[in-house]
Amino acid sequence: MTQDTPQEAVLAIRSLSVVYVGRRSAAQAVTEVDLEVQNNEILGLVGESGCGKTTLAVAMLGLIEPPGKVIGGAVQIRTHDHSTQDILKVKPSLHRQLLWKEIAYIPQGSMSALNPVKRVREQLTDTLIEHGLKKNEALERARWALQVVSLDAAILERYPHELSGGMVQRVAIAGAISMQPPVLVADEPTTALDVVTQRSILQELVSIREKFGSAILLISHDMGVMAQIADRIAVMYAGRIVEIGSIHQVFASPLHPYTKKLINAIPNARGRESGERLIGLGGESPNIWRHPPGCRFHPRCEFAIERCSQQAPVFTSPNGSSGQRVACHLY
Amino acid sequence: MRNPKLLIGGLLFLGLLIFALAGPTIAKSRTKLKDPLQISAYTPYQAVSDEIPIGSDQLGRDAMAVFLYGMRLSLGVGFVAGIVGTLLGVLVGFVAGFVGGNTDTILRVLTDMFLVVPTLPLLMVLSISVDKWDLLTIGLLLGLFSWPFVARTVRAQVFSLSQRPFVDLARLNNENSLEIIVQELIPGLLPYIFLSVSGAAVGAMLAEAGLQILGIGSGNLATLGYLMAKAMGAGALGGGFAGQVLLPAGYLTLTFLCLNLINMGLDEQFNPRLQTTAHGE
Amino acid sequence: MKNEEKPEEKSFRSRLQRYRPLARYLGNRFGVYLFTLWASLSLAFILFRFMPGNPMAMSVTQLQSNAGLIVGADKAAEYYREKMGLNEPLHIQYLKFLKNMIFGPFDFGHSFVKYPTPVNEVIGRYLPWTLGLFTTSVILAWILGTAIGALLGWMRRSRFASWAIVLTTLINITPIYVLAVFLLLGLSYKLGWLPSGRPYDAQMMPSWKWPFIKSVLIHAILPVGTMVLVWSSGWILGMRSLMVSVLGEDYLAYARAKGLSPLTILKEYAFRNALLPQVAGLAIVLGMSLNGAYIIEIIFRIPGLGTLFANAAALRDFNTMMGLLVFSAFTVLTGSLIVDLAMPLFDPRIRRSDA
Amino acid sequence: MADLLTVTSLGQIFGTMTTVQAVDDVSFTMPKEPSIFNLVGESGSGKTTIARIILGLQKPTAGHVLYNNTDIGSKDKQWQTLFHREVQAVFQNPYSVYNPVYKVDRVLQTPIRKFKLSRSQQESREMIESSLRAVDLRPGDVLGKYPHQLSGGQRQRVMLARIHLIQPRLIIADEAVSMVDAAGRVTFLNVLLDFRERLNISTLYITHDLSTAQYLGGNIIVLYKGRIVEAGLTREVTKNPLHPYARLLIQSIPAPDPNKRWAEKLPLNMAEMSLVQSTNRARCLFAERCPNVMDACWQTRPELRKAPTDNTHEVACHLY
Repeated sequence: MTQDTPQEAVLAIRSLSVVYVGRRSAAQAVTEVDLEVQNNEILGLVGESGCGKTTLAVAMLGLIEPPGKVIGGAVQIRTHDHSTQDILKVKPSLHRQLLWKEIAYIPQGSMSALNPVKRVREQLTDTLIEHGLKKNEALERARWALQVVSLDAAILERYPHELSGGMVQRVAIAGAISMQPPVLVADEPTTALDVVTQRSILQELVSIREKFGSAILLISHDMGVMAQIADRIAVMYAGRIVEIGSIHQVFASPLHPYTKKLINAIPNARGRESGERLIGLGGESPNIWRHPPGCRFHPRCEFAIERCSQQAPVFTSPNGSSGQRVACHLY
Repeated sequence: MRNPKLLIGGLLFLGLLIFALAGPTIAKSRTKLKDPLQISAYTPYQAVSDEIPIGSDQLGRDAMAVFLYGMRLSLGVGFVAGIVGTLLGVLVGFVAGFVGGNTDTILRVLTDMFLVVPTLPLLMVLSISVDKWDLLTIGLLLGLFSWPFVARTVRAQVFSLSQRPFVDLARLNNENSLEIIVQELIPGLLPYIFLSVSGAAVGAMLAEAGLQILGIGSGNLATLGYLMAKAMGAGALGGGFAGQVLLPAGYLTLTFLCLNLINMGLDEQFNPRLQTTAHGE
Repeated sequence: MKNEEKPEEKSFRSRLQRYRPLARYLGNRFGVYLFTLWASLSLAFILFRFMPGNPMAMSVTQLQSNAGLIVGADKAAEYYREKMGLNEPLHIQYLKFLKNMIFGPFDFGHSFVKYPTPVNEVIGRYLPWTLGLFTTSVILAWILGTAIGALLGWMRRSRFASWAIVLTTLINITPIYVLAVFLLLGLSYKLGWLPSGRPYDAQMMPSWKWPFIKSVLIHAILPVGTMVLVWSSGWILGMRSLMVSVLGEDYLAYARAKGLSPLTILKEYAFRNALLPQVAGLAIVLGMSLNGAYIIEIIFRIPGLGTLFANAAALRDFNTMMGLLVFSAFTVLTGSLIVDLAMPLFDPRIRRSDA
Repeated sequence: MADLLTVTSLGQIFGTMTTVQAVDDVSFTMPKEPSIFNLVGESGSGKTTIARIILGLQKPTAGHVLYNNTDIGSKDKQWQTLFHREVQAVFQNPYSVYNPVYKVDRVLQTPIRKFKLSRSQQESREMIESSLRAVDLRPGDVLGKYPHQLSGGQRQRVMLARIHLIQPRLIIADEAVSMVDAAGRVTFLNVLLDFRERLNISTLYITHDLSTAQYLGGNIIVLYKGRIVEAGLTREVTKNPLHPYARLLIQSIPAPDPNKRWAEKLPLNMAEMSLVQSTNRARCLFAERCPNVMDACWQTRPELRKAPTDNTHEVACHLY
């Protein structure tokens, strides 16, 4: 499902940087991130916790709040009416309209994402009404959306605490697709769920993509999840994207040493049966308040050369292949 | 002690405490009389003059001297009540939170009961039956009514602390219940225990002054509340000796302010929720 | 599925099942209420029988001296003892007391000072003042405090809000009588804007005519204002910190991501959720508020229950004191019961659950 | 009998008015030889409760646990000390397992003191440092720090250093890596494998993550709603799962290979439980989600018995 013909991106993040302003210094949570998501594509964003992927998700929705601050960049989306809007620049009322209608967010599959004192119906229709639907239209739309994600309409009258984790996540997905937005952003949508429910939710996302041709940005720390449903994958380390490519390319021939380690560190039966040990990542996880100079991965990299500690690498396509790009001095 | 609230509150409170302790000495140095609290040294409710800057009280004493002596008494009532209330409250809260089960249910209903029922009428009934209106008795009496708040916070804290995995880890280290209480739970509770002492003390000082205003109390224990209440009763506000109300009121309010500042500071210092971690994103 | 217990069974019984948590909550709450009420009654009984100084004996003496009896004093004492049932064994006295409480209802006998007026009648005369001022103040303070606290929480990052919080904290820690004195001194004595020191104009006779009502209202501004100021500051601080913690919840971040307007988020997502503990808190604070109201009555010379209690205490009118004690406990307990019973209206998690 | 740990008919019911059966008739044994047992199940399957019971942190409502043929509820003080010395744990949450008021050092010093592991200050200091190095930590990085100054992975490894210090015979690792990053997981699992190979320490590894269990190998026990549904050698069970639930579980592991994607969409009834929970436990609890459900499944509870395929493998299902 890789697209060889270049298309116009529905979502384009351009050189986005976010900092957290502390009392004495600023923490670079996201640094000059460029990402494009195409129509009908699932782009996976993978990285350890603390690498800035959640900050990136919040920033691309234009919802960074103090002490966080966007210090540069743009988030352009192509809307239903084929105009292009920069989420970070539009005025607040338009911004609210763009959210959910053009770019919808799917939170973690936990109870805490839904308001505990409101029925599912209220939580779906209030948003639809504020996006221009009449009351009865909104209710109809909510019913339809629940049906799309295979939920009974009786769920409408339930409170979140009466639902299972998988159902809550389906409700969130139903909400996200109710206005058929071109872009969905799913932030760790299955972390809180058991594997069986995780599978059914991920497959739901795939069928949504098939039904509506939506672009989905899937954020997860789990390489297995990525391998199962992503078309392309972007690897993030310490606030920067270090590698991006189609899922097949990246799994078959990872370029960045960090990506290689991530893939090699996935526990499975294969390595063990032949008596081999997998190798974990040595060193300490990155601290956004004190990034090392040059390539941020160099203190943990076994291939580090002198240049790595002096100069931040830029993106190259070493194989000359379409799509796979890496930010590493080795190439 | 990098917390400014804790520092300012603590220093200011220290100042107030020293002032209160030095009160009698100051009073003696101000007056030519052998006993600065001599009755009928002046006519009752004599207006303000150079000699008596806030007038005289209903017994003809120098009201300033009564104030200078009274600070110590008011703080003393608060201190006794604070200690008594905290001891009781910590005991009840600890047993309820640590033992759990039915003991917890019973103690919780009891605590809630004392928390909800208005205490002032009860205190009034009890205090009129007190023969000897002295610091210890009143402090004890007021302390008996300030434990429910302490018990409630301590119970909640102990309950939440004893559910934490570090208590499980202590059990795996073969520590017994006593060691767990002393080493694992009490250190985390200390700020709350101090919070309770000062909370109960403030409550008791408030209630004592309230009782005086309601006309219950005696000149035996000339606390700030007593001075205020008698002056107010005599029409101090319209009668030109408002200082007899304002000075004690100011001192009490300032004390409460300090204790509150200390409490807020402690909360900020020790509440892990408000702390930032090294890897905070 | 062919088994008998199909999951989505919609029978009456299963629907009833879903409301079991609610029934259990209400039942529990009411049970605790009855128990607390019984405990307060018993406490009052024990207090007045075993208090040091033997209050009942003292009251008999009190009645004797009221009647001005010297000749035949023994007989009079015996008469009163008999009449008050003090000659009977203690457990019979207790049962009779409970009977009087339940079937009287709340029959405390006669006031010693205003003998033979029944205590209930005396209380009835003073009650409207307390009820009027206290209830108004509690409700006003709660509404104002909750609303202002919610706004200050919402604007948590503004400079104005942080100054407002400092000011509120200052008011909150000031004892209610100190504030009352300051307001009295400033607004009444120094500036002469508001009347004080009495519940209504001295020349007037109580009636239901407008001039009198107006006079009462004007005189009520200071005491009510004081109570509202102090009590609302507590609610402001509580509501603000509740709002701040709710604003950090996941469902709030999600509400923003849905593109909801700030007003909807404030009303439907933040305020509604922060309100729950605030409602629950009302039940607890009622008792403390009554304490404050008693003191305010004395300072502003309002003929309410606080004044009656102070007078009764000064004259050792034990029957009246007992009546007042039970009555204030009953009022506050019932008030907090009502608040607690209203909780399920705000919180669906108490209402029902399938867990 | 030469067993290290014997768990017999363990049961745990929670609640008084509405009851939940968290653990239902669970039995298994771990041998004296150093081994790894994986206890696998989704949340609510009772696995954490079993861990707490074995550690003596909770009293079961039915059944008992023998360690070296002695009931772990034994009142003998000396035996209890020995038991705690030999059975240790690593918990799920690397944050709240530390008392925030103390420095990290205390977690390592207390067991030395309580179990009298050293004779001098100097010796205990050396022990602590060598244990930290054994789990790939530099002593200077962690000693003298407060827990909130360390990362989650570091904190979890300090817990392993504690195990290395005590050198017990059995570790109960309850969801020990679920809050650790993917990259840190392997490091952690490798330490467990090292412990078994070099120090002869057995591990009862409790997890919802089958892929980590696969990596550790050894034996596996699959739990569903408090009951054992399948047990056997990890290799055997994951390759050839018999119980429909175990099969579903293994098929749902997201394989980290884009060429091995899930073929068909999961039927909805297999994915989620219905709104109303059944209270009838005299049947197969997986029935409503099972693709192979039969009449018998609704009527009788399947017992755990030897699988027809090979005699190390057990399954509780009416199909066999």
